[in-house]
Amino acid sequence: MSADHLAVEVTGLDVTFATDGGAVHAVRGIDLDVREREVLAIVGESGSGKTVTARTLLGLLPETATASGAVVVSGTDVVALRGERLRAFRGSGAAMIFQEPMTALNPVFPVGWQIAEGIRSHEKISKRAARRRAVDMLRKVGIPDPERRANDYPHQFSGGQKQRIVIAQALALGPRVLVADEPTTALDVTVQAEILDLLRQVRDEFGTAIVLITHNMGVVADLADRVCVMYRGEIVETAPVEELFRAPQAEYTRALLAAVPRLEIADRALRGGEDEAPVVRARALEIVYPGRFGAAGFRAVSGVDLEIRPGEVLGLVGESGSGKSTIGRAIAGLTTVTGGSLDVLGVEMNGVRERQLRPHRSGLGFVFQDPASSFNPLLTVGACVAEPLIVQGEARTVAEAEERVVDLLEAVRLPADFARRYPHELSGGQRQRASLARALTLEPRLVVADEPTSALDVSVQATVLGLFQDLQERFGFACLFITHDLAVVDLLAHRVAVLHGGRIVEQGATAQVLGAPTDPYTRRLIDALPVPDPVLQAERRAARRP
Amino acid sequence: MADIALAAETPTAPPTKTTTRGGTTLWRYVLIRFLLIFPTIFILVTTVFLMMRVTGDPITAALGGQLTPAQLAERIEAAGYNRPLIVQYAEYLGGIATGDFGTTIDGQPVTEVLVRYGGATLELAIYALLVAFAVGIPLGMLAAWLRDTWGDAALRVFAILCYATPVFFAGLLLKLVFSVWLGILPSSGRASPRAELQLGRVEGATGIYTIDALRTGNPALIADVLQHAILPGIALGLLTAGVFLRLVRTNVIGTLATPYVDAARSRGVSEFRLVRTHAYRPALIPIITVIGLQIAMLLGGAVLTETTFEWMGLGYQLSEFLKARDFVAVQGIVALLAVIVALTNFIVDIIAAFIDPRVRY
Amino acid sequence: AGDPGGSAGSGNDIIVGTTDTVTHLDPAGSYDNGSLTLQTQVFPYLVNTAPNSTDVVPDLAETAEFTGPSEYTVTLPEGLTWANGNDLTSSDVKFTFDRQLAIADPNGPSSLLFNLESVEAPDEQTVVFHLISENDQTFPFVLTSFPGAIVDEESFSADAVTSDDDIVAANAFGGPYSISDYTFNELVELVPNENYSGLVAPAANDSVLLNYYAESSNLKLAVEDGTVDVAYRSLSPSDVEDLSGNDALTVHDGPGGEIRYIVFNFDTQPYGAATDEADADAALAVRQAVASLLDREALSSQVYDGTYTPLYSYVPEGFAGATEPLKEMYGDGAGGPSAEAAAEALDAAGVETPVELSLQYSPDHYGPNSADEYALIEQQLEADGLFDVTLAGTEWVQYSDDRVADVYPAYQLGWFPDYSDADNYLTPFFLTENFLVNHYEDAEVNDLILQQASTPDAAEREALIGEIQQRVAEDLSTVPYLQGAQVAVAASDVSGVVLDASFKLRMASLTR
Amino acid sequence: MASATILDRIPLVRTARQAVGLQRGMLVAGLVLTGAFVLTALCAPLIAPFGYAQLADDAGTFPPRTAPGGEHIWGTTIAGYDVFSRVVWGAQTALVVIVVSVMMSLFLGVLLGAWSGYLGGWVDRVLVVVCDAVYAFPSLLLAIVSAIIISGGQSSLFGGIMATAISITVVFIPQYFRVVRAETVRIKQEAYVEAARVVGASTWRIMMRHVLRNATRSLPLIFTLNASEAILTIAGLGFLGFGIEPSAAAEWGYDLNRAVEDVTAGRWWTAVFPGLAIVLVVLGITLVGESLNDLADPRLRTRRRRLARKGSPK
Ligand SMILES: Nc1ncnc2c1ncn2[C@@H]1O[C@H](COP(=O)(O)OP(=O)(O)OP(=O)(O)O)[C@@H](O)[C@H]1O
Ligand SMILES: Nc1ncnc2c1ncn2[C@@H]1O[C@H](COP(=O)(O)OP(=O)(O)OP(=O)(O)O)[C@@H](O)[C@H]1O
Ligand SMILES: [Mg+2]
Ligand SMILES: [Mg+2]
Repeated sequence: MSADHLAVEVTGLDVTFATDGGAVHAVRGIDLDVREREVLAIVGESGSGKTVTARTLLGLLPETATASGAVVVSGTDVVALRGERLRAFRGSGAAMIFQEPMTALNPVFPVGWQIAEGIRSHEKISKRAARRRAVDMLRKVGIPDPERRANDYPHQFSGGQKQRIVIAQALALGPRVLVADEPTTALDVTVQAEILDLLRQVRDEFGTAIVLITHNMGVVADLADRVCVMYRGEIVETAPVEELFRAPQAEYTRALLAAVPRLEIADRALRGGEDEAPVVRARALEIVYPGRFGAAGFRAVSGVDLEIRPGEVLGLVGESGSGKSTIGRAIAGLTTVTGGSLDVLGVEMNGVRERQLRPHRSGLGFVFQDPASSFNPLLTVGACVAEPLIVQGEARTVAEAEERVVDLLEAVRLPADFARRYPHELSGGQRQRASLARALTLEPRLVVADEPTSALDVSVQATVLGLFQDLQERFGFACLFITHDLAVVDLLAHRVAVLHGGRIVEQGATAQVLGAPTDPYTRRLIDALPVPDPVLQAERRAARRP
Repeated sequence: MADIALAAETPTAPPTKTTTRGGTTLWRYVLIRFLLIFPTIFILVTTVFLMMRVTGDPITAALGGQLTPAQLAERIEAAGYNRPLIVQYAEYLGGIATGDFGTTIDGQPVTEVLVRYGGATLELAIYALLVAFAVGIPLGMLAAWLRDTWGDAALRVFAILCYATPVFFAGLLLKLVFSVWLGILPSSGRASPRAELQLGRVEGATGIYTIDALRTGNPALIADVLQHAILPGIALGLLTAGVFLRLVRTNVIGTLATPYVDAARSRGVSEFRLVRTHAYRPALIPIITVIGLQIAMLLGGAVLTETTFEWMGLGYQLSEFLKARDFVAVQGIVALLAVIVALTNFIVDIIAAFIDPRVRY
Repeated sequence: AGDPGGSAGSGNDIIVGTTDTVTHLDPAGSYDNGSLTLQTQVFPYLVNTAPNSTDVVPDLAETAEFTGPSEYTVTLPEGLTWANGNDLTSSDVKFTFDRQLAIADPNGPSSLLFNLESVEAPDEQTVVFHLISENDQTFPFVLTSFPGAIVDEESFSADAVTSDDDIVAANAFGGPYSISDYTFNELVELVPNENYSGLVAPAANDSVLLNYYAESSNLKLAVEDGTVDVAYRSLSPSDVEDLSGNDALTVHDGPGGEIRYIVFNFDTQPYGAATDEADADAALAVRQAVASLLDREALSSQVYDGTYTPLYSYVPEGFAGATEPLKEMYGDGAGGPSAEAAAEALDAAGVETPVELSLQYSPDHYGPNSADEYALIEQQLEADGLFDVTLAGTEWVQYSDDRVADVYPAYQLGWFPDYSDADNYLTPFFLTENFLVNHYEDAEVNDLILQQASTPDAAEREALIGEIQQRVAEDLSTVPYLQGAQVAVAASDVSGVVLDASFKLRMASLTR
Repeated sequence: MASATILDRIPLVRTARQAVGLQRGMLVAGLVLTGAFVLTALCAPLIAPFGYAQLADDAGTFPPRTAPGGEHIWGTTIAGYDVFSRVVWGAQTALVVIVVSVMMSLFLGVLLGAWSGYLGGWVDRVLVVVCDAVYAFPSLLLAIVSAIIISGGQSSLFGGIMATAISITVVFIPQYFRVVRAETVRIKQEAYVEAARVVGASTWRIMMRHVLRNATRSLPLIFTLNASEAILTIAGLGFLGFGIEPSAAAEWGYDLNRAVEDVTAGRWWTAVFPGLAIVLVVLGITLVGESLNDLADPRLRTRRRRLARKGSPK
């Protein structure tokens, strides 16, 4: 293959960061190439060097980094590039799309201006012409009414639209290579599907080579032509996408693929116990957040009917902002119920007072999304786990509760001496396990878990989910499991409720809801979910297209 | 002021969820923000009123010992200070609402004092702000640009020195150098005696000498007025300049670290432009907010500056009234300051709202 | 500052800078030097002390003399007018004094007219003052001072203090100058009043600009850089010292009437009449000890750089009848301090040492040097272990309140004369009814004071004054220690600066 | 490792260890200046050759207005005080005022702030408006007015210092209030506080164990910034003549006030030394405060450092 068909050619790239704690060797002598019109996906666990590699392609490394090797992008060696020539290269040689579209746009300038600015940094054209090009670009990425919207500020667009604008910004300069660092991680699945389509379209229409960084194997399966697996700064495997999924060579790749949850639609409906009183029963539940200064409040949840029986895991899914957390928090008494009825462990939550609630707290556990922030940084893990005991009067001091704490830590498979560590001295997965231990301290009958694994890597997520499943079976608590990942629900839940715009659109046994959805929204949600299998995903995509 | 700096040094949070709720528009925000002025003024005025009265009635405070008890009683009676405090308070509030701030011990209406000396203070504050802007903002950007180099360190120490040097000490040193040693600038006053006489005779004088002098069109007069403004303007301005420098620096550095600056960089926008445009404008928002609070500091500094340079403004009068224990006058001036501070903060918030498209209530 | 618009008077315009302040332009509403300085320039006085003399001579008047033991008659020349054209006649004079007595403003000088019973204006040119006590030798002096400024009956209110703006608007001036521009306590422009005729020669300059400063250091810089031509009252001692080395400037000295003294409250001082251990002898011994311990030379040179001089009497040097009784009676007998003398006095009265003395001063009323002055006094009193002084400063407003309420056992005061006669240093202080309210009373002293005031014969009166000083020095109602000087600093090309015992700077004679 | 962790948990030590390069240089410079100030204040009786109000020694009365050199290394003032001694004693006054005022406002402000922020509601809103209003007010004026009211014009040592300290307290309370309240409101929404609420911890327990300790982490910083402001305020009060009298204690602002006429007469030493003392102390304390601020804010911490933290996920 001749070099001019290669959009990117990386040989022996090595990146080291100088820090007080010694050198951090982030990327260790990797080789990589991307052809024109090709989507190369780079996958790997967090910290494996994906972002560093991507940034090297644009010469965006901080001053403390030293890069060696050759990085030829669009015929230019980037590593040696400095100053004005580097600036001229950025944008026209290669462009970048960032993970969080909302932070990648300057909040105080109109989007049209921001696109035009890039154009004017590279070409000597009039403001007006640049703006015309910007508007064109906005139209191409599917922003409706672009003439008018070009004058709007970033915050006036939805998340998906913002990502489109960011893509338009990158494309406006006609780069031969587009580097996309987790371009859809911050987006809902349905929006993600749209963006992936847009990227595919870009590749086809403009012939751009795309370097796609992601940890979502579904996305890989959907878009990539070839895949490059990174592990601790090295590339362990590069293969065309079908091949990789069919026959992963490297051990790490195999482990990674195995950890990816898949939608298999197993029937795990809970048998028996129909006659037992439900631990949670919501009737026409309504939650309104008060508005400021007499402005109308915001109705986050309306008319929700819901039941969780003892020992049952109810998966609550829905897009961002649909009200999932709100319901979970209401059950835990953290958000005030403003209408309807919500009965939790026999306590009516509508109009309940904290004092009445307190004695019933021991029946309830809560697992938070972000394990890092749910621990008081000043207390040891042991003290945190023991806190429920002390609060409920079952122990007076942390020392007194020690035995129980050790038991609990063992239950979540953490060594006993972790009790004396501080939260920041644990890894993310370990912290989430400690958080589970804390939720289980009082052997609650009900656990509310709000996206407990979304902050974790897939492989870590797999371990935590496995553990969760074990514990649930062992302790038999009922659970409201909130997630946006349908595959995770599929793995755990007995029943599923789908939330959309604060209302439950569909509810039923997991297999039934995921296997044969009746509601169009549920169907859309399932369709939009890319499956981590390129062949299957290609079929689904074909089917989705009208 | 420490806290001002802090508040503004808190990162400009990247715009998170921005929902335009319930049709809340900018105008609604303006209205709500406007209504908020009143409680602020009310509280300040009340605080001052109570503080001034805990010690007793203003007449005794000012004239006790100079008048016989009978004369005192008579004057207290005449001024109505023997009535219940709550009645006096209500009357005072009513007065303020109608623009009546009371009368000084020697019978001048406070409003007259305010009108007479307000212009001078305003003029000084404007000069100081000009100096602060001219010095603080470019140097702040420069420091951000030079971040973590010796140049940056030097600029930061300069900023702290500006803030650490009491206005009166700075004033003293400036006078020493420019008036005593070099003899090139006047040491006190707002104009030389003759010029002041001429300015007083300008038709419809505003009391703001620069304007009055410009209206006469007499270059010698304008030069005289400007010369007198230089040292006080610098002394007071540097104080604020230090704060601005720090603020601009931290905020520009803060915004330089945001992904959107990186994103712009990835599009090939030049480094200079990154600082000048992308980082500066968002950084300006917290700075503008702080300017509102700076007004308070500026007015406090004005008391010292005006005393040091005999700048016959409100700050100077205020310290005189304080020395004479003329609490009615103090109360009046302070109430006016409260109004000014509240109004500036209002205006500043509104400006910030216009600059920052995200600020909406 | 070489700007055409502003620098010191060009041609024959004189700029005078001062740190004084005016309280009221109206003579009925002010009793302070700042106001007097301005009033002297713009209002006429019937009589005045002639430049460089302490003799009272007719000013506006043609003649002025006692026409009976309690009758003082003044005749005015014909055809006098105010600057605004109104006629200036005897009825204006009668109006002036009647209104002073009627208004009796607490901040006004009407108390000086205590001996005036009534004023009569038999014809346009004649005024007869009827006095209460006979042969009042001080009355002519009173006419030269605060209440003596004659005002225009058509422009002033008969029963209230007239506002400055009204006076200026009415152009109701009759002195050597009238005011053409008036910004209260900031800037006043004086232009010669063509209708004036009197003791002072017509203005030698074209105009005088009075510029008010708050800080003496600023005034000092202004006179130094030529912004003002004359700095009059009050430069700080160190400023004066510094300026005296400047060739472009001339420092003018004149006799100073200002004195500083410590007042003892006879009731509350140690062993005072109202204390638990009341003992008149011991109390006197304490006062004597203080008088012996004060090192006036040190105070003068250390704190005031010699601009204040040691004072050993009640009547300061330069006034007819002044003696120095305290010099020999206390201390080392030659004006210096003496710890032995003090110890002896205390010992003799059986007073235990150290004596605890609480001493008060005002940090703001007599200039910033007061703090230093009293720090030094504290040190002098404590140096030999005879006293244990508790020093405290209290701001003037509070101070003037507390002092008459027996709050302070011993405290600082200063005095500036109302007119240049020795009586002004005795009557206010040592009569049984005095303004000190320090419970000092001595019938003999009281009588002697009344007697001297009505003794027409100069030599006889001086002897009486000497005796009073001696008597009070024995009782030590107060301990005087410093006497001030009058200082004006002027550009060397300015002439006509006259500082005399009238304590008035006559601006009409200033010229370049 | 364990000792490093414990050390790392002490605020100043941790930050000093974190700092690198110029930032460390500025922090160290600040600490040195501040340390020198505190030492001078504490050891004033040992350092100062004379008392603050001493005008004479065995050799006789001090000559006033002498230039630096000889017995009086920094010269003497108009009144004959030894400039060096007064500057040294002035450190003591400044320190006392700072400690008293900052402690009082810290105590009151933190309590009010945490209480108001955590409980919210009506009282909170009123307190916020009141504090904002007071905060927006020129602090020097507030201090003057309070000083007048508190001292009633008297100037005893205790009265003078207390009046100054209390008036500064009045000015500072809103600052602590604001900061602590803001932190409390933020922390109230942190997951770990919710975690405590979920297990049924009482309000008191949450406040004490979870909120207050975390909310006060930025206090050392405000403390330093306020300390420097306190110095400037005392100096301002002293300069305007509302402060402490010379015979009661040495105070830099007052000395500067008295030095005004010296400066115009070319006697620089009476003004320059106390003035520099103010500037250096404020500079030192502010340097410490700013460095703390920078180090607490990952965006401001020197870049090298920022990467280093990410770089070792071991
Ligand atoms: N500026 C930096 N300074 C020091 N170390 C860095 C820096 N940036 C990245 N690293 C280190 O380099 C390694 C690779 O980081 P990189 O950001 O490329 O990971 P990643 O694969 O993108 O992970 P993620 O999936 O979490 O985004 C990590 O160990 C990281 O800590
Ligand atoms: N405290 C609040 N005040 C006002 N509105 C709120 C508040 N908290 C959440 N909301 C709004 O209520 C809606 C539901 O929020 P919720 O947090 O329940 O969403 P979610 O389904 O958990 O979303 P995500 O997947 O992003 O966590 C959103 O539109 C959100 O903006
Ligand atoms: Mg990454
Ligand atoms: Mg949520």
